[in-house]
Amino acid sequence: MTTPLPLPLLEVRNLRVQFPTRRGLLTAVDDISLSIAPGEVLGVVGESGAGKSLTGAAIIGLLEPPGRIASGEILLNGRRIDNLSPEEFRKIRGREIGAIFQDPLTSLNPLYTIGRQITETILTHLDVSPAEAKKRAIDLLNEVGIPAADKRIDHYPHQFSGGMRQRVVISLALAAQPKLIIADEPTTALDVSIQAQIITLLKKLCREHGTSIMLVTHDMGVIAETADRVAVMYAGRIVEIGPVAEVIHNPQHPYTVGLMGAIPDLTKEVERLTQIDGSMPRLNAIPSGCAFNPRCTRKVEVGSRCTTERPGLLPAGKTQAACWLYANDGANDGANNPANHNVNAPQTVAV
Amino acid sequence: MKLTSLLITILAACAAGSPLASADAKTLRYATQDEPQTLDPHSANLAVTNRLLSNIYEGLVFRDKDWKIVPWLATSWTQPDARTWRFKLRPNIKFHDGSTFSADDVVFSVERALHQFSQLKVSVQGVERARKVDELTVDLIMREPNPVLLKHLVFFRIMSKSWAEKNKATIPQNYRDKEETFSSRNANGTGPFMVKERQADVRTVIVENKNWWNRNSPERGNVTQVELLPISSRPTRLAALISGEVQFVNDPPAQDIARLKATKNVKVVEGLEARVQYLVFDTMRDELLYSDVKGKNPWKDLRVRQAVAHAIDVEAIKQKSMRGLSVPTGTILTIFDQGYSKDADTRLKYDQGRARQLLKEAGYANGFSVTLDCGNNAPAVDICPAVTAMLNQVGIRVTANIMTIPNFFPKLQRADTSFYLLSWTSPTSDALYTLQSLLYTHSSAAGAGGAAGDNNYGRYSNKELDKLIDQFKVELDMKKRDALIRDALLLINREMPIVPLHRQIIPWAMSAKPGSNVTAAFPPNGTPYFFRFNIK
Amino acid sequence: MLAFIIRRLLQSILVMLTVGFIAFSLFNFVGDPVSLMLPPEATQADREDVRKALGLDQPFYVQFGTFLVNAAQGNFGISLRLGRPVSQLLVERLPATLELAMTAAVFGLLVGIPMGVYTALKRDKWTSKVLLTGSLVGVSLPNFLIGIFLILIFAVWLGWLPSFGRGETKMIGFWSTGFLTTEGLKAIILPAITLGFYPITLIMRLVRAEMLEVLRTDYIKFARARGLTNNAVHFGHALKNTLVPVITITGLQLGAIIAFAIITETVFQWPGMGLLFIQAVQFADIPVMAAYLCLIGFIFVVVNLIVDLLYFAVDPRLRVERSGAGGGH
Amino acid sequence: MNDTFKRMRESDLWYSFKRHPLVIVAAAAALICILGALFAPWLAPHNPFDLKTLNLLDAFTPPAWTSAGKAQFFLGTDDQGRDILSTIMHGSRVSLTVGICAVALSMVIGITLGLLSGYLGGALDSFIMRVADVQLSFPAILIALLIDGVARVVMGKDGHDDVAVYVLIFAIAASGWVQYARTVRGSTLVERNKEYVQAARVIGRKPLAIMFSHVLPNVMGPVLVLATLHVGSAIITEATLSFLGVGVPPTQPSLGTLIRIGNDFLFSGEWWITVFPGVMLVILVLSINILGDWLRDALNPKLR
Repeated sequence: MTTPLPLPLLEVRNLRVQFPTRRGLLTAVDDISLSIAPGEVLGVVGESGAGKSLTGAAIIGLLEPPGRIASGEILLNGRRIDNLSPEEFRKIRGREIGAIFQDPLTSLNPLYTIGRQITETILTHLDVSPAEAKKRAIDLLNEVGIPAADKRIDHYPHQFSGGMRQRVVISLALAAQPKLIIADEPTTALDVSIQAQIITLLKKLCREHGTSIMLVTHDMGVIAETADRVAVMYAGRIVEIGPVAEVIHNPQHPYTVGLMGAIPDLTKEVERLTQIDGSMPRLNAIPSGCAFNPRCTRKVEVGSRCTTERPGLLPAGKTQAACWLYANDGANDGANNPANHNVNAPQTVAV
Repeated sequence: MKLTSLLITILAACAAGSPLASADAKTLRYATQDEPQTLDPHSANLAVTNRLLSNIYEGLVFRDKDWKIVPWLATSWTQPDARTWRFKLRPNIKFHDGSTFSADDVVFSVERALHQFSQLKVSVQGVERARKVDELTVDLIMREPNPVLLKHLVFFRIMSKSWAEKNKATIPQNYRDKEETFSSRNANGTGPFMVKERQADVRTVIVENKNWWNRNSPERGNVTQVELLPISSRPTRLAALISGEVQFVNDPPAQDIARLKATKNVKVVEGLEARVQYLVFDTMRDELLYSDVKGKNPWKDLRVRQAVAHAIDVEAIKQKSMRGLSVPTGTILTIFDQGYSKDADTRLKYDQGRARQLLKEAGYANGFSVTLDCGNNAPAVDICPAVTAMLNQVGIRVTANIMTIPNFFPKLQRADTSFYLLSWTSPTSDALYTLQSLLYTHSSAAGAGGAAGDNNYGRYSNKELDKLIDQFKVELDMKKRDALIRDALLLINREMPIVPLHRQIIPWAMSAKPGSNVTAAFPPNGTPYFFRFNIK
Repeated sequence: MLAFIIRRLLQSILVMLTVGFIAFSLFNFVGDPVSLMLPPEATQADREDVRKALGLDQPFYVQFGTFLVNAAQGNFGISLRLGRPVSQLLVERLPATLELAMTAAVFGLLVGIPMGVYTALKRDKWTSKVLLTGSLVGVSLPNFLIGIFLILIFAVWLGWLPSFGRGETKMIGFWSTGFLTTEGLKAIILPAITLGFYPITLIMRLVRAEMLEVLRTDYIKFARARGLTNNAVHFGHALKNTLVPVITITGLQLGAIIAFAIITETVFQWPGMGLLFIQAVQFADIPVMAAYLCLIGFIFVVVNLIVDLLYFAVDPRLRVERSGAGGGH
Repeated sequence: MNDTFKRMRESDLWYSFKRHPLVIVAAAAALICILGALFAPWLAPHNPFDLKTLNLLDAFTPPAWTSAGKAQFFLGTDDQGRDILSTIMHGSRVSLTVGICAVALSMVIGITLGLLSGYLGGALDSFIMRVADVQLSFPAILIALLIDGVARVVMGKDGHDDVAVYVLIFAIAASGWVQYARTVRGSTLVERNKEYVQAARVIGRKPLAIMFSHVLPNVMGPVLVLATLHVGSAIITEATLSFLGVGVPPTQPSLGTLIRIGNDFLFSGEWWITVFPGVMLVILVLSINILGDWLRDALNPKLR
């Protein structure tokens, strides 16, 4: 606590995203809290359906109806944005929070040149002339490594390869110089050989621009390479959050342990990859208590509490994990302790 | 760019094009159910065709407003001997194409009207040939005397010989086989109107003939152009009248008369039309067509024909199908016709029991099936199903076959029918035309000058009736003549080759809107003579 | 691009050959042309003469060839009903039908597209639901009923618009147009609405479906994520992508519109080809039926070609792939 | 597995059905119409086609609830004294028969051709698909008109009247098979290369028959939707043809014929002659269309 606390760029408090369906209300994101510091890269991992993409969509205000934010707050630079009017939120999108989606092949409108799509974004947010916007667009394309950008600017998306297109997408996301980029599986659809290039590019650009990234992926390899911290999601909840190296090499939550065990690590000699039995519960059948408890191999160590009481994030090693294993004597309060909202802030971890 | 110039063109044209008609041009738009079919003056003897052509072609004589025969293209006539009529022609008459009317044209037109393809042989009833005496004198040589020749000549239409020759239209269009000739699409008469535009099925436009010889007639009205628009759909036709798009409808459906009378800016002129609706049996064939009776023809049995007459409730038809606009009748002649006889105007009583009884006696206790052919024109289209139902009720299993006019008439003309419903009006207002056309033994012999049985599609043949007709045809004493006609009518009533139903009243409906207020008199033949129309 | 057009042209020719074959079959297998042309009294010798004169003694392919040559020159023989050359009749009637069909199509687009866009963008609003259900009613209302009711309301009750015919027409060459007179313009309104009713509902539903599809795409999501305004997203991005398939279907619909004109023309006594055709069917006037068939086929082929070219203009993917330029890196 | 999936889907359908009141109303309306039409000879108060029972003096009786109405003619009578309610019931019978038979025939033709086309491929496939393309350019109504016109020429008017209904069914069916063929063909192409087909071939069984039993369940959904909507449009096509006077003969009037007859009395105040058959037609087609529309949405996984 020696240095003054930098204000987190993004702060998510007790976010809950729900879908009304005919079988009742489904909670896809359940009471999660996290924050991202300026310039920081936060990785969010989890299986598909864990709620990570929805978290991203909620932050950028693009939850598809009937999905909606049921409770919680989202703060950007200390200003609450989840309750903004659609028009105000629109002004934030692109300008303060950018986004990159999974598939570069489908992220670009096939009927317009990429130049038009970039300048359009610039002109929407920045008060510049069209000529200036075009110049910026060419600069951006140069910056993301597109050769002969001044010519390519008039090409249509289908004239670019997949990797090139993702570069275009990145340039689009950065076009209005946002402070935060939500990158939702930005490399999943790409060739393995290109994935690394893109990740490197993304990281480099963000460092240069001082942009924070929320990197949503199921690929631990990408996280390991890119993220500063990582949040592991399971069934709509964050089960563990902490510095990336810690989470990877010294995971605390049994789920994270299982997840990491499933990743081949070339640097270590491991006899065999472990695998977690069973699968993530469906949203309408989330068990009470800890959502992971039916699959958890260490449930017996805790006892019935795992099935009755939901664990909050508890300090565990150098990370925080939502697991009763880390409840100290008086840690019963973990579940209801509002204090753990700030325990996951990076600075406290650093303490 | 192109679009703009197009728009400008359109706007300019709109601005320039709207006020067309000069102040005194009076256009009468006239909607009627059926297409006039042809412009050939001698081709088809159909009411719809005659209605149009009477305004374009003229004859030697005509009828005035009071229906009296008056000189027309002929100024006077004499009968030098029993077989000859001599006509003095009106000088300085021009055809529409500018050629001068002369005796040659009359001679030519007589020949043409007598041609085998002509359906208007009856318009020169009894004439054997015509002979030119000088440029303006013509003799009609009679094969037999015709005391009412003038009445026939009223609708004998004269066309230009030179024009016909030039355009290879010297013989009438063969209407039955749907032939198409120059004269079926073009016309060149001497009448008050000439054809300006003819689009079959779409419109026929006739405009006033500025050189018409009779322009100073006190009867002349002010119509300068008539657009004839065939609108087959009854509601559409009526809608057009009510909305003021057309000013004249000559065949408003009976059910709409009441409403039309109550409609503002529309008036109804009720004439008494000399048109009789009647049923005809095929009495020729030995085996009935379109029937389940094999090997014989029930219609040949008088009792069966009488059964039909007994089965028809003509009062119900009057009340429902005709909405009161008909006069039930027991004879084919009307009170307008020379020779009409009250004694013959009797109907067999409506009596289903009697009808069944007669059928039983004739050996058709279980009835038989037959097809009734009808046109789809009003009011036949309403009467046909009604008659069908009534006959079914006494056991004759009639099926109605309602056809469009261009299919219906050729079918009749081929005598390809067992039983049909038709209407008839005598343009001559004389018994001869009617009886001879409808009931005289049919003869297809060409050039015999006979209109014998021209419209006798049931092919009824009765020597006794033929004899009576032959007799009164040449009887010059009108009293004796009427007596002969009466005998013939009574014979027909006894023999019942046809069943007359009623005389229909089909009024004209026309605009009464100021500015397009039409006034016209309703002649007994229901033909609109447009030169007598006024629009104010 | 040239290759593409040539391929399309070849396809079109194939279609026209097929249609021509059907029309030819109509002539030859359905009605014996000889008996159609001669009066019943004709002798056997007459028949043989006509047969020879018509070339009916020739082998099948020669006859077909002759028919095609004649058809290509617009010679379809004489109408059995009206006794006039069919081609002449069609040329007279063609402008009326085309003007009506075009007006209806334009009307359908002008009303259908905005309604489709509206119902897609405001899919949960009650107005959208009303419009959607209303469009079902529109599809369920037979064309002739609509015409009858329109006549009743606008011609008879209100007396605003004519109930039949084309009003006054002007000739521009062989083309008679009703667009140049106020009367003509007024006369086309009711028939065009009647005829446009079905296209409106169809285009509206089509646009809605396509638009919803497009709105689900990633590039729309991405466009939103870039903070573009709703207008830019909806009308700049979504609409243009929506219209690409809409163009095709609308083009194809033009054929349907021309065919449905048969009904509209009957109700409104509109002097077009449809009225001619329906009468031809009633009177078994084979030459008119065959010629109409060929003409509709021809119009379809032309419209298809135009649609393809439009597609080309709208969708850059086609343009470039076909010309072989560009391509991926 | 397949079975449970099916059951779930069915239950989904049922659930969706229950949630749409409009659809329930439409289903009820369609059911009533169909039952009324099916049992018309027993349910209808009169037999309007027994000419022996008609009385012209009953003609133009207005509906029963008006002052001039008669109790035995609930919806009034037409120009020939026929009971409108009865003519409507019999008329819907004709309309529905033509509509359903035409669609059934269409389906048989379309499914067979689609299967053959997809399975055999090659020249046959391209031939069938080209024909389909050409035919698609000719709207149903035009094809039906053409077939009807040809039938008139071939049979003459009198012969034609007897078989008019069959001609009509065939005409409408012939104009509607393309969509079924395309749907089935697509599905067949997918199935063709699956292992069980190859296996069937190896063990000498008829792959076509096996495929058919596999393809059919896959396309049942879309085909059902097509068929439902097609019934609606087939009924309209029939009504239109009859209205134009080239459909069924007036001796067995369909709804279209009734409307055409009534149309003549539109201005004379006897509105019931045309309005009731018209309303009936719209209700029938509308309820079928609502059902078809709902079915399409309900079976479309994208919209759920």
